[in-house]
Amino acid sequence: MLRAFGLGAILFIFWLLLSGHYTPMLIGFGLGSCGLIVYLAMRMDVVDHEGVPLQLGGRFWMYFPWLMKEIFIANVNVARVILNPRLPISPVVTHFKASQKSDLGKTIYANSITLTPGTITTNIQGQDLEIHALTLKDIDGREEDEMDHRVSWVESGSRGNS
Amino acid sequence: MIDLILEVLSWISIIGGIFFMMVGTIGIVRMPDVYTRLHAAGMTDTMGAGLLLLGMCFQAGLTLVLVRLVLIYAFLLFTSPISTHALASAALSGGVEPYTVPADRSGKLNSLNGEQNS
Amino acid sequence: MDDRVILRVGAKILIPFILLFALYVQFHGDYGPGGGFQAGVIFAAGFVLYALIYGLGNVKKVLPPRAVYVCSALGVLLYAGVGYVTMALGGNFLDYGVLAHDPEHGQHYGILLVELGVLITVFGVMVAVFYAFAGRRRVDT
Amino acid sequence: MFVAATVGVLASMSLAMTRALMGPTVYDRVLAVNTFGTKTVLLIAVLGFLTERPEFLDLAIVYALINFIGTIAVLKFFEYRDLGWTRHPEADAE
Repeated sequence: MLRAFGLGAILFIFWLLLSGHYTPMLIGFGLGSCGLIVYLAMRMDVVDHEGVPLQLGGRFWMYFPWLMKEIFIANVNVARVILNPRLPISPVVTHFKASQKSDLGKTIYANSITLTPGTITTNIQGQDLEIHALTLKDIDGREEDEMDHRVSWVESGSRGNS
Repeated sequence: MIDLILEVLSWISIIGGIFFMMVGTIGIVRMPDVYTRLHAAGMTDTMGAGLLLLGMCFQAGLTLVLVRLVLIYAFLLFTSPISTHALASAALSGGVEPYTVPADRSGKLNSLNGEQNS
Repeated sequence: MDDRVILRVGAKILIPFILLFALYVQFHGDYGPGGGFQAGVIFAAGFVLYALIYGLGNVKKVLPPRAVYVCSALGVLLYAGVGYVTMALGGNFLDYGVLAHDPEHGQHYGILLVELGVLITVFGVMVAVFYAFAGRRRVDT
Repeated sequence: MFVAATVGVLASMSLAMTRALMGPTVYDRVLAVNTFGTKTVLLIAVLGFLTERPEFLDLAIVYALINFIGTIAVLKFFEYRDLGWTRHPEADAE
């Protein structure tokens, strides 16, 4: 129930940000729309700890800047590989262990891996992530371990210990 | 003065965005198979779009236009890994074999990667 | 595809925002590009995404086919109904000015109701088309 | 400045188009079309600034949305040959 109110509040803030016209009628429509959508979302059964991850609190936003920094570094590396006339790639498929317990945590970890160019999550089986990497250097494991610990922290508030 | 700085920053961002976007697209054309092309495509989604939209943010100033630009980027950041993952796993289950470096070249390449590491 | 963790979690977070964006497009037709038709398509797109990830059986539980057919008819009825009400009040078909004492307000309400009709019909027809396509038995080629 | 950005985006769109035409597998084409769609989103945004009509940004959001759902739909179709497939067929019983 708390999550339904949370979703409604988030949606209403989203509406106010998009709208830009703050007449009583439009705000009323906004409230009505949010109510309708919360009802539909509850019928769809998407209002749970995965669909409305309020339990993460602000931790995700503390993780986000670090992720952007990693994305930047990885982008520069991949750009250098692409612009190299010899195209020095050595693609490999490998496996990582995820230390997150919930599906939400694993999704954040897998998406973070995919967002940093050079590594792509191709499959998730339980705690096992199948990764396709562009060069061997991309999977030397240091960044991934760091990322795994940070995502575990986002998920539960304590650093994972795998 | 502030206007000038914002103008210069926006120029730099937009040029950087177009650079990364072009490099990513060149990668899509150059790479040998679909999985390696996905790495290049990810570049255009994260850095290319990000810097280009950041440049437009500097032009927009603190208005609702800025909010929309941020929303577009948030949406791209959210959906790009999902569709990349869907594409990669669909290609795997569709039976597309990942490209591996031919044996006579791999020794040289491994040493090259070793050089970059050090 | 609901066994795919990433797709399932991603769709769960995304769908409410897609639906809200559709209604934003609907109600801000006066101020920017938008209106009933586009809003109907985006609203239906939210349900199509749900159907793609969770399967046709689940989306039919949320939105039974009967409700979809009712929607596609109801929108047209609303549209035509506004037209006939304006005629009954002494104007032309869809002459919104007669809907309220102040013609400007009347136009406002009239357009809102007509656009709502367009939204409901377009949404209903889009989802019905999707149900018809996705409900076909699997073709093995 | 936005003219230069438009030209840059258009140039990279045409490069992505060559990959869509070359293939060779269907997944390469889907990938190229997906990238093409992302660039279209940016093109719409840049054109909005060029013509000083920021309402275009709403269209860009819509395009990004349709691009994502379209990619997922095409992939699901090629993987299962059936848009309404689920792992749990008993849910299909009406």
